[in-house]
Amino acid sequence: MDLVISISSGICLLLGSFICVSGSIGLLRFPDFYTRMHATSVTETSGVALILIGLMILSPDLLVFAKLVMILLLGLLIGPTTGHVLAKAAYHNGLKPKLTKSGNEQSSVPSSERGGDISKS
Amino acid sequence: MFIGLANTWVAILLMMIGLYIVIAQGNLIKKIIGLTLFQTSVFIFYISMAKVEGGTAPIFSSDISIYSNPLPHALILTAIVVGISTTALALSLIVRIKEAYGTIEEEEIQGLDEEQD
Amino acid sequence: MVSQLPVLQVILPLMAAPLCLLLKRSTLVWLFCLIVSFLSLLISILLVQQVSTSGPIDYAFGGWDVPWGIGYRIDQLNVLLLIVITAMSSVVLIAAKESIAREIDPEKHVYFYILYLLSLSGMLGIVATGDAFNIFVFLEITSLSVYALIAMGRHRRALWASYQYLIMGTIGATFILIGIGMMYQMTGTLNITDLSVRLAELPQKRTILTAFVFIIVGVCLKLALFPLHLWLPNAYTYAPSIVSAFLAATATKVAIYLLIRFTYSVFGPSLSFAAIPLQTLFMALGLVGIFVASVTAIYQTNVKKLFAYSSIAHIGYMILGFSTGTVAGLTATLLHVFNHALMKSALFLALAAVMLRIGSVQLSSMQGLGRQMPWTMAAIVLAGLSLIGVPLTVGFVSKWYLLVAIIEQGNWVVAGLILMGSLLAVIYVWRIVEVAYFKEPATAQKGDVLEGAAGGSTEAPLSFLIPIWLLVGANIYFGIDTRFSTQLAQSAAQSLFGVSP
Amino acid sequence: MLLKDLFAVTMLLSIYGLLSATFFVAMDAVDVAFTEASVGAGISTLLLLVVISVTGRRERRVRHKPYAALFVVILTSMLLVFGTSDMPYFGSADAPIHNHVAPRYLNDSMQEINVPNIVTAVLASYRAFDTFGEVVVIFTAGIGVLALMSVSSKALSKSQPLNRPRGLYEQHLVIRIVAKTLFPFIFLFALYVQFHGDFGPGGGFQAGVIFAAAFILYAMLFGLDAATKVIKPAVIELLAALGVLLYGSVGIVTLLNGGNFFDYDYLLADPIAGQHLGILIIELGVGITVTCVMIMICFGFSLRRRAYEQKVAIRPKEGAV
Repeated sequence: MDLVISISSGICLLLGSFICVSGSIGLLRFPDFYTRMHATSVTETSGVALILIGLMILSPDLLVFAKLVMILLLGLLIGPTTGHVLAKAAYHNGLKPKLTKSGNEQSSVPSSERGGDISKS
Repeated sequence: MFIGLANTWVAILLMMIGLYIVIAQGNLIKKIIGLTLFQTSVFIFYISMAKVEGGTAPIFSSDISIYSNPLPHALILTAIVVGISTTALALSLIVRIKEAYGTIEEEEIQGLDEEQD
Repeated sequence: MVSQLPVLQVILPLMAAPLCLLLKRSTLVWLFCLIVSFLSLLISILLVQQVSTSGPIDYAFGGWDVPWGIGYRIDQLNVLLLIVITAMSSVVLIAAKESIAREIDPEKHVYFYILYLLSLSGMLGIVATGDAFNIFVFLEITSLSVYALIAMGRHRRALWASYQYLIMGTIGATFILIGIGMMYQMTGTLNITDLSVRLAELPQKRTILTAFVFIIVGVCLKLALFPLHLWLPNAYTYAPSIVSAFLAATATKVAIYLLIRFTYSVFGPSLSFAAIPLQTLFMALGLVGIFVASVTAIYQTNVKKLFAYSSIAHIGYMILGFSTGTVAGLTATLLHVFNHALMKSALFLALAAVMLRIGSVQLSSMQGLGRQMPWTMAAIVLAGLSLIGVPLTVGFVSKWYLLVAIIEQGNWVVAGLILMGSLLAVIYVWRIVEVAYFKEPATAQKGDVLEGAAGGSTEAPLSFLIPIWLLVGANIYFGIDTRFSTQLAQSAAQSLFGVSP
Repeated sequence: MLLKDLFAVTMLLSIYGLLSATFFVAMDAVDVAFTEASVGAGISTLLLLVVISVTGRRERRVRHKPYAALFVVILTSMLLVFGTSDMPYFGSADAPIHNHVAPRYLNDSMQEINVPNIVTAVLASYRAFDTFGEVVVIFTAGIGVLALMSVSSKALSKSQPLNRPRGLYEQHLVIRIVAKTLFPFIFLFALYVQFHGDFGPGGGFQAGVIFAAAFILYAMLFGLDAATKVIKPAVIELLAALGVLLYGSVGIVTLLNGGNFFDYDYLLADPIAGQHLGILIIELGVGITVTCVMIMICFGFSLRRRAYEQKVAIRPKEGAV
């Protein structure tokens, strides 16, 4: 029985950490703000969720299990919201997504405007 | 000798970075950030002093015998609160300086003062 | 209840501060603060008697005996400082109501009194405690409330002065924290008496020396000793007048107490004076401090800044007494702590009265004030004389003891330099006297500035004259009958050297 | 030096705060990690962001005088390196601090105070006066910020509430819904941390900060006026003072019962129950004060920001020196 537990939790942990690694690689490689933000917020929510599930399988008693469930629910609720708010704030601050490959004419708005005061958002 | 004192080297390094920022930087907010860095390095110095090899957090449970030293933890709780209070007061001073002088750069403030003399 | 006095000394103002927030009106809060301040003065007088009769008092918090819990240890040295702090705060508070009514917005009066009480209880906490980390906590309470008090000054430079003081003060306090951390790491205890025992028997000395240097640098930053004094002139000049009076009389004295306590009680004279040439270093710094500060004081146009620089000079005198390392030298320092507080508070309170009446303390605007405000200017002249060290005043007594201590050590050069320092003091006091009495008042164009109280009397109100002349009277009285102050300083110095008084 | 954008610098500081919190967990200092995360990474970043929104993100002129700084830094680092040469090694069990004062806390605190979390026992009973000093430090900072930041009532009345476009609040619909669902859990978690301080990591400070964080989140999302309607600033000031008085009154009660200050054995007939009661009330006093002071500071900053943005006459008339 514990063989099954250790294997399944191992798989979950490995998968979760792989997703997190891929998210950070995405953060470095993607061209502009929105794609980077997409990479991190998606992987952050799912990666953490998988790691938590892996831990839940390993958890010795009910109290630890309940706490992990709480953290999982919280993570699932907050992850996407932060992604949403970040994108909205960037968009309202006038950061246009880079649509074309060359990305020169629609590149991000001249930096002077982008550096606007936060209080505007 | 070197590995055994690794924790102190790290604390010294952070201390010197913090002190450098406080003295070299002209922007008032960066000075405060340097001060926070300087104080956090002192916390790291205290807490790394308290760690015992193989000891766990000082929360009593029947099966564990070796614990880390609880006294520095209590001292550092006080020091963190002192640090945040100083930061809060310093930031309110910065806001008032921005209103009164219109700038938060050390040079410009000194310039405005000399002008007035 | 008598055995609980050490705790009540600190707890009374500490608990009174939040209580002020509950009484809304500022006159009620002022009266409450006055009562609390005089009560703590009464407690410190009782403590003096208790200590002189039955020797040092020990008090363990929470019933845990000393190295495990926090312990208070009140001996002759603490008591001298407690008396000075509580007396100065009570006298300065008398004039507070009128002075801040003009200098601070009405909404902020209650906050002013709360911060004043907190800085008072912080200073009492530093002086009374026997636990190293507790010194750091109460040092932070005093510093934070003083930063806020200075920043409430009317002029915008008060903010900049307070910011600079905050940066320097926090670096100093963190240096002290590093020093305490190193001492704790080598000995495992935080109590001062326990520390001195365990530090003495430690074989390896390097970490202890570094801890000592860090603490001394941190304390010198708070002390505004010569090279580290840059924050003091602006802080005292642009703060509200009542705050500069209170700070001038007590803030640097607490730092002197810390210096003496750490060198004598924690590290022991053998380590602190032998290992590093502390004596010659402090003697040099003291002398240079006296001359540089006095010379800059002469060129100041703002009278408050002038007296701030003269404070730095007088700290130089105290450090000189300390640097001799003998009982006589230490007695001279402690005596000067007592006398300097009297001198400086009288001067700064008189300046508060001048600020109240003519709204500025610039030398140019004080022309011919001798006739408009006869009592206040007379007080300034008398306190100025005592600053110089004219016989029959307090200044003379402490300079005398300092000279005796220095001559006992045989270096006449330093004694000569001290006398020269006093001559410089004559010059900057004379500048004020000359402006106040011999220049005819330039009231032609500034007629409205002299808005007098009811009935056009331009003299300072009674609530100023009583404390000012109380202090000037004390200046004279303790200049003649020096028994009380010297006996106190003597027993404190001897207790530090282990000589039974 | 490189970053002229203060906003990025604040974010880096917040990440640094979180990293130091994880370091403290690695060093078995769970209480300290909790406080560092909530205070060091949370509140100080928040305050810095509010100040940056007033003073602007760009650092105008990078003045960089390295010589004085280098001199001081090199001097102190040489002194420190010299000082560390005979310090006990990292983690060595025979260091002086592990066998002089600390063993009594580790061995006897269960018999004397019967609180599993020994750090709370040290904090609240052995060295209760330190924590009292600490609560007064927080209270001083709150009053200091109020003294500097409080906008005079007539200036406040002149500054009409920020007429943010109605749409702006509507736009934040998603986060408002999510925040509304989260508020009860944040408060519940804060209370759990407050009263769980004896058994696991937690206590008055962390609980106070979490409690205040919920209110500040509410103020950020639903506007300052809605928040001041929920908790009036005058009430907050009073509660902060009451928190400190509650803490001090425990000491005075022990004084009147005949023990020394903060000697909880005199609180109740049975000493152990007295210790528990004393620690509970003290943590409560700390929690109340920290919550109110954090709210006071944040509201003080944002009220000041609104008055500053609307150029309301808030600066006292320039007095001559």
